[in-house]
Amino acid sequence: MTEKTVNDLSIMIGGDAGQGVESSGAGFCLALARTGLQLFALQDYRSQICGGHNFYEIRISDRPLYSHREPIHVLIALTPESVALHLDSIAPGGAVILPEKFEIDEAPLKERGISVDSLPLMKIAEEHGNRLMLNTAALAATAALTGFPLEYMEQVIRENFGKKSAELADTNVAVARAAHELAMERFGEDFPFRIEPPKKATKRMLMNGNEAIALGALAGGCRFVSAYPMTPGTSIIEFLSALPHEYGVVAKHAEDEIAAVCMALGASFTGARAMTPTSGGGFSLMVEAVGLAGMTEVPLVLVDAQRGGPSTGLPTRTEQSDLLFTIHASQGEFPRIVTAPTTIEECFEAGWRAFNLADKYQCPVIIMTDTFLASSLRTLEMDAIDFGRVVIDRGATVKSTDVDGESNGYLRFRFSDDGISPRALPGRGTATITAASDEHDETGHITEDSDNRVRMMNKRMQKLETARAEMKSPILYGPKDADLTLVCWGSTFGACREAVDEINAEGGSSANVLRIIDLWPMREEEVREALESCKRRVLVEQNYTAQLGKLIRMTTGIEMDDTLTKFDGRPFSPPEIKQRLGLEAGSGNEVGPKDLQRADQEYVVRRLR
Amino acid sequence: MTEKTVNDLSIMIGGDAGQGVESSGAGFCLALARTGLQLFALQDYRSQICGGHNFYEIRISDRPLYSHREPIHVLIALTPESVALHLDSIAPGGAVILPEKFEIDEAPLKERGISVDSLPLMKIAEEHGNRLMLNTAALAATAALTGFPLEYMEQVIRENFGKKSAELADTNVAVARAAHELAMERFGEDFPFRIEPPKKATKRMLMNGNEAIALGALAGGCRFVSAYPMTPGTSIIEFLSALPHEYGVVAKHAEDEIAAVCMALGASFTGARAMTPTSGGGFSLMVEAVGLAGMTEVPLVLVDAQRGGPSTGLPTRTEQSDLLFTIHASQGEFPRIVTAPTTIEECFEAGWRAFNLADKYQCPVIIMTDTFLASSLRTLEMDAIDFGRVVIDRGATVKSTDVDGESNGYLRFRFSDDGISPRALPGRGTATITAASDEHDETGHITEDSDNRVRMMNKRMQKLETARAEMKSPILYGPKDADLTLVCWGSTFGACREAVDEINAEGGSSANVLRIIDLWPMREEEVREALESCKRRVLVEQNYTAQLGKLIRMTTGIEMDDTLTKFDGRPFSPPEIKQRLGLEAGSGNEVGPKDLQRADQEYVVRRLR
Amino acid sequence: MDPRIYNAPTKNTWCAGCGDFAILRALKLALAEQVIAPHEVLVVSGIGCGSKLPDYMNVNGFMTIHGRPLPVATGAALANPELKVVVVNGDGDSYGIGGNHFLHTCRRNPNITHIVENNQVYGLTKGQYSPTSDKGYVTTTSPDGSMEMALNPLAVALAAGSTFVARGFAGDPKQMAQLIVAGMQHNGYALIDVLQPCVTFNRVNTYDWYRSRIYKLDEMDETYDPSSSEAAWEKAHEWEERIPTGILYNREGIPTYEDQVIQLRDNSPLKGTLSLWDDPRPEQYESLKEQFV
Amino acid sequence: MDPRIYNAPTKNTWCAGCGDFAILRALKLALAEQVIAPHEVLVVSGIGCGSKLPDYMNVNGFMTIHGRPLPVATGAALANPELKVVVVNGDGDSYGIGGNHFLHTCRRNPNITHIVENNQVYGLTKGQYSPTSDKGYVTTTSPDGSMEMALNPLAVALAAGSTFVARGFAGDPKQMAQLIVAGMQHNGYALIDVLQPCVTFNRVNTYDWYRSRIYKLDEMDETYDPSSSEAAWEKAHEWEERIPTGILYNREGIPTYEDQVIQLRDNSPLKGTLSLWDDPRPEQYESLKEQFV
Ligand SMILES: Cc1ncc(C[n+]2csc(CCOP(=O)(O)OP(=O)(O)O)c2C)c(N)n1
Ligand SMILES: Cc1ncc(C[n+]2csc(CCOP(=O)(O)OP(=O)(O)O)c2C)c(N)n1
Ligand code: SF4
Ligand code: SF4
Ligand SMILES: [Mg+2]
Ligand SMILES: [Mg+2]
Repeated sequence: MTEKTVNDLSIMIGGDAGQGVESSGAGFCLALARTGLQLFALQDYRSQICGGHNFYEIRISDRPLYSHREPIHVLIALTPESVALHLDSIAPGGAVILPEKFEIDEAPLKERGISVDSLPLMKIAEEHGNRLMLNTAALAATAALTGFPLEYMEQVIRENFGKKSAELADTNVAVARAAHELAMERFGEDFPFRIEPPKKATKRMLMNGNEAIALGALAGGCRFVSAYPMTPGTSIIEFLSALPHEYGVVAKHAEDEIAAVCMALGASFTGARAMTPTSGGGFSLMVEAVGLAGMTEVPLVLVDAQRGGPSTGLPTRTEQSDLLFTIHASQGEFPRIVTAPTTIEECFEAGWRAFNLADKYQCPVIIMTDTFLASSLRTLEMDAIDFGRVVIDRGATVKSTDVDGESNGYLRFRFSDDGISPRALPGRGTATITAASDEHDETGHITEDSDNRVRMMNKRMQKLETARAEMKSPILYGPKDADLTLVCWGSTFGACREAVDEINAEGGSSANVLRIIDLWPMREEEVREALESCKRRVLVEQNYTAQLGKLIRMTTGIEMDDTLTKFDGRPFSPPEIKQRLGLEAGSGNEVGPKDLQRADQEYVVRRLR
Repeated sequence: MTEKTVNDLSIMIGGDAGQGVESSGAGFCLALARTGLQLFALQDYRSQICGGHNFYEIRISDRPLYSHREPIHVLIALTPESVALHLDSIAPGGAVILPEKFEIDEAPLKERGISVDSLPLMKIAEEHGNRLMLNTAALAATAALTGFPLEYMEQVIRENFGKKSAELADTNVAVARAAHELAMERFGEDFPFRIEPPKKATKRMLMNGNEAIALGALAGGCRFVSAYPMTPGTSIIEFLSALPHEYGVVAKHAEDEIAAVCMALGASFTGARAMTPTSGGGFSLMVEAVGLAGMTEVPLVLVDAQRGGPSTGLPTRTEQSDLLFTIHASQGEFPRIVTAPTTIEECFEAGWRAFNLADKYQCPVIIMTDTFLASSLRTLEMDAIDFGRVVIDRGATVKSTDVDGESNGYLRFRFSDDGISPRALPGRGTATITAASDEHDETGHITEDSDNRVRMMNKRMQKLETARAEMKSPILYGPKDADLTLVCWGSTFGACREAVDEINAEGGSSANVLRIIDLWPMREEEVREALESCKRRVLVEQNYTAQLGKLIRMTTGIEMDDTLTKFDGRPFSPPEIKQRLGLEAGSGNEVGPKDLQRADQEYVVRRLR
Repeated sequence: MDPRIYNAPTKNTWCAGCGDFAILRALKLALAEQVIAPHEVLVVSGIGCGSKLPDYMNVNGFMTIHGRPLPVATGAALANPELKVVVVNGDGDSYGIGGNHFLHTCRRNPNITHIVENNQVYGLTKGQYSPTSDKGYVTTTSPDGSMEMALNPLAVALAAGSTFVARGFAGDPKQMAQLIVAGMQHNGYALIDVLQPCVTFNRVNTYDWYRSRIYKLDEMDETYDPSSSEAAWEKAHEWEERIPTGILYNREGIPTYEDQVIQLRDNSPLKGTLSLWDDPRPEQYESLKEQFV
Repeated sequence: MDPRIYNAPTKNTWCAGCGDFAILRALKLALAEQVIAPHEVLVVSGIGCGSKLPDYMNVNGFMTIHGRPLPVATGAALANPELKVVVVNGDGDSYGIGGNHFLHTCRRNPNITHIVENNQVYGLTKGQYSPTSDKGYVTTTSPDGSMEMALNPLAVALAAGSTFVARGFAGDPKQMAQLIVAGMQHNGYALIDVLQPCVTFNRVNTYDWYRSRIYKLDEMDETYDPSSSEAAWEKAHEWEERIPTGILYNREGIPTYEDQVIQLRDNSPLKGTLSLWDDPRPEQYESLKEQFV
């Protein structure tokens, strides 16, 4: 094989939980990104601390990436199991690196032109350092295989380990060098998939969705965050807890999710911008308090980082199965806003925008993400996180003692045409503020009067109509008129986008993607119009019941033509979407059939039920 | 006025909480029902123990009644406030009875031909007994006014008070007699609205929806009930707690709703038929455990007796605003069944049927009612509660030690075409049973395997399709082809039914009612067909957002022509429905305008959004 | 200060004779004595008869949901430590459905004064037994008598690390006012459990029942040392015959939760948020991006 | 009985050295010693590393949701009192999110043996502090050290009325097995809090840390009287230097919750339900209709 592919490959490191797959993978990412390469990296692990297969997948390119993708070109298999599990995902011409001689059946790999090389990496790790440095050795060997200069790796190793001890850094570097040298000898420059640092190293960030939300929230003025740990929501409070004290963010790990949401609500009642991140199970426990925020018109920002359900389900895996739940959660009827960013950039925006929406409409705002978006890393341009763009709009929050002189007491819940009542904060002026979860009058005091009830319901619900005007319109990606429109929300956009790009590039048929970011209240008329002009509408959702499809039908009456769902906790990839649409590419990036369509998985293209 | 109306009137007794309005009203009901009269009785109270206006409304007829209805013909006003509040609801020719001289403006009443009589009832109560017996005196006076023989009342008084002391019974009877005598003198037989006991006293029961559910559950084999008190769900556990011990029902008042649902779940896991009744706020707290039942396929019966929301809302009032919440509650996707009886008879059936459904489909079953259905009393024929009709079907529950010999261990979650796996009970044979809220394999042990995940999801979700086949079809009441179809669920059926009967009786236009009892999974095709053949579809719902309408649109794509909603916590009445449809009757039962359409209530007939 | 400043124009709906009236009065007296203006205090309650108290007062009031006033109050206290935060709720609200928050608030020690209207019954839902109902108490949900040992809130508070534990009686608003003042002056979480007769549903634990048993700790034994946890533990277990009122336990010098939060030292989340309002200062975050490079 | 009868074919995923292994072993030993067949016991857990225990055993097992095994177990015990019901869960599960059920189960006294895998940390979510973390403990959610007083589960159990309170150590499965046997033989709720080193996330409270502090109550003081609540209260507060293991408190003779439920005397909800299966006997309900007439 003489033709080389440069900067268009995926590397996977697989092993047992506890073998440091994730941390070394992240380190390798950093080394790659610093050269100016673009990355998309995904971790996959089980809900257990030790034992069990884990992997880390890094896709590398010169151009921006929006998804992971099969096939992989290099598999670093720290365990024999890793080979067995990912056998079918390896590209022809790819390589498997083993850290010692494993008892595996190499024939099927060889058949597909995949090289299998066992290098004495464990021996090198032990000789120059210790067993724990196996992953360093393996990645150095990978660098050698793909032609990636070792110096970038060394720099990251020194940074990461240098914090602990210079000696530790030195031994790791020694391990890396030895492995690199050995691998250079073995592989030379034969391997067809190469990594070449760009001429000019553009500075970029490596960030995941949770970090982007946390940064957005911080810049948006979030100064109180309360949570109870729950994967994949936890890292938001962890990030905010770790901030330098000067930022003044009070982070409270509470006794349970009910306390977490109530603390945020109490903090927000006093005027602080407060948030509570969680996942679906925690959100279930927050449901009653979401209604309290709705009724007492307290701004409240929640994050539901969805994971595989139902119940504990697949705790470390991805799914988009809480949509209809969050939109309808809690007894009775009250306005709420549900928004689902589809990219890491949008996560940042959602982070600050949610607080503006919460303050303007004095209601709960729920940011929905999922494991895939929350924890996958991508290279971002430095200005993708633009603090200068952040707007702080506290809506009708009354700043000072404006209401102190109000005769008859301050009317916290004053009737108004747009449903919004000026909100004074307790303790900031001499007016006293009363709020009650019972139906109340304009002063906030409890009443069961029928006329007041009707007016108060109308007032509160009117906010939803007022808010609708500033909700985001559905966004079409790709050519305006296309044979096929993929309809999606949240993290599946990345894979849809790449699939559509490829379909269009390949000619034949044309495709575009319609994504809806603001799901509730929805710009229903626009969604209807956008969908009505589509030739073939295919819903792509990471769930079983096609919830966005139901929501669209409920609000617009429109039914999709086809539905692609996936609910095994593994994210959609672009080739999978194309394959299931019957639009496989004829390109060199072909994959084994089993990876995309397992006979017993019944990934039928279903009519929407 | 010489023309008399016999056995077609409504009596209201209004006063302060603490004046015994409810208990005396219920006693009067019993006296009336025993004569063979048919009744519909409604209580209205605030969320406070003392103070605040309360009323009790009794509608009396020779024929079966399905709703309360304005106008009222006799108002017993124990407080001046009672007059002010119900002024507009009194029929021309009706009467107001005051227990002493109140400072009220009688002119507007007199204008409409309403007599206002203050009798020295408080004096009589004090002379012959004490102040607390005022309501006895007032009801005895009402009996005199309407010609209802005192003997029936006396009998009930003796029964009710005789339990405590014979003396108490005697004094009450003395008070009643004195009041009756005085009133006979004052009124004679002039009053146009009369109560005449039928010739033959048919034996009937006076029962509310909660009692019917409790009886149904008991007969259906419910032997475990756990709850945390919450109006209007509480009386279900109270009824079951009060049963004689022989019935063997273990009732547990838990520390909160989370414990309540988990206890029921634990009991059901062992094989007991278990239920947990609550209202929306309590259901909010149960959401996470509902998902647990869904995932572990534990049969679980819940009752959501809805009340005015959101949050604490209008705790003692009626609403139907939890429908989309209960259908979508909890993270992730799993089968559940939601059924909403529309009559007290159907409450009884739902009580036992829910357990069969839960056992057959091994999933949560939610019975939805509301304050109005849960607590309004109606006369029922003795065979309306027919224990002989009750069927006990435990589905695929494995009775004995059938699975003991299974090789490879017992497969609790065996894959099957209909999604149902034979369910053995822990401790009943030698097989051990494992269940986990995490995704699991057929044995119940945790696995994250992708193929297994897909098959397990398919298996579980298939149960919804299997169950759909035995869900109730939508029911049409009234003529098959009609100009107008009212579409409803739950307790609003009563008022719709009477409204339709009257519209049809009055000629002009024709109407019928389509009600849906089994809401999830729904017989979607049948609903679609039924609705497609309707001329004009008008949704009638006791909520703001027209939730059944949304659900129907989501599942069938059909949009309603018009929507009548009501969300002030007060139940729909037949005249109100007719009036809002623009189909007021020309009959003698006219009512003041303010009662039905208050200018500021904006009861617009809205397009469904 | 004139306690009438705290009067609200709303109509009170408690039953005549209800112990809650005295608690309302005591709270007003205590605030007046400390010269706290209505807007400086936040009274957070849950759901129940007693939890309606904020509706009857002119203060910042938040009537939340059943069982949750403590975490709501904690959020408020952490976000604006200048507010004087008082929680008032029933025994069911506090020790039943709210039990977990009670447990963790004790060990968390936020600067909150917690007054429990302990009528040993569920009032608003019409008389079911509560966690503090005496064993054997007969109600609609306990027709054979309640079968659980009554929860001893004072003992649990002590075990969970509460730094101030007191008991009041609704028949003695003056003493109660003193306890509330002491609780509010205490640096940290202060529990004041108040014996509150429910004249409508609790026909066992009446004013007379309590009166014949209670005694004031400080009057009975002038040497009683409220800083001793052993003494408090012992006193917390007196019930059937003799019931102590007053301050059972008061340990000063333990830092509150707020005291320990470095971010609160010269700032508060509220202030941070309010200043951002006019001055978002985006540049302060710029350096954070470097950790992702 | 051979404890291997409880072995399951599943693959264990705990970290090598995790204290949970010893707890699993101790439970098997305790069941074997009591000659309880796998189908006679029900092990209920929540969510957490330790809560996976039922997955690794051949018994009836129910892995529920985070914090809720106690009420699930209570329902099972009330519905089928013949089952031997054991709850096994982590400290976060039991005392954090599950704190309210813990409090009320203590005073409820159902016949449940409750083993807490107390590693003073949240293991499965990767190392946040737990309610029992020592004050000052540094984790990702407590970078400045945890600021709450650690929850003392034994003291809280005593205050809440638990009738059996013990502490085990994962370094001593034999003693633990004895404690579990004693707990299961005890008539009522039995709490066995087990010091369980988490070798991955808790680098403070290690095997050595515990070993250098623990002592066995019964060995140290043969006259120790576990029926004395005062003694137990005192011992429950030993921590920093010396940590007692063994049975701190054991009070027999107090009726369990089940003992008091008249409906359970010669029946159980389960039996009732099972008999109805074949024989619904509608006529037994007929007389109930009369109360509505
Ligand atoms: C989640 C939830 N569950 C149940 C209720 C119903 N509820 C209202 S007040 C109350 C108990 C009241 O008892 P307590 O807290 O002792 O207050 P009291 O009325 O005795 O003052 C209950 C169970 C509710 N409002 N919310
Ligand atoms: C409602 C809910 N909130 C949060 C979680 C996430 N979660 C899983 S285990 C766990 C804590 C584990 O700690 P512990 O109970 O001490 O068990 P350990 O892992 O230490 O054995 C948490 C917070 C969850 N599963 N459900
Ligand atoms: S029911 Fe009891 S607690 Fe409630 S207001 Fe009346 S007396 Fe007070
Ligand atoms: S993380 Fe800790 S508790 Fe969990 S298995 Fe590993 S050592 Fe055990
Ligand atoms: Mg109470
Ligand atoms: Mg733990």
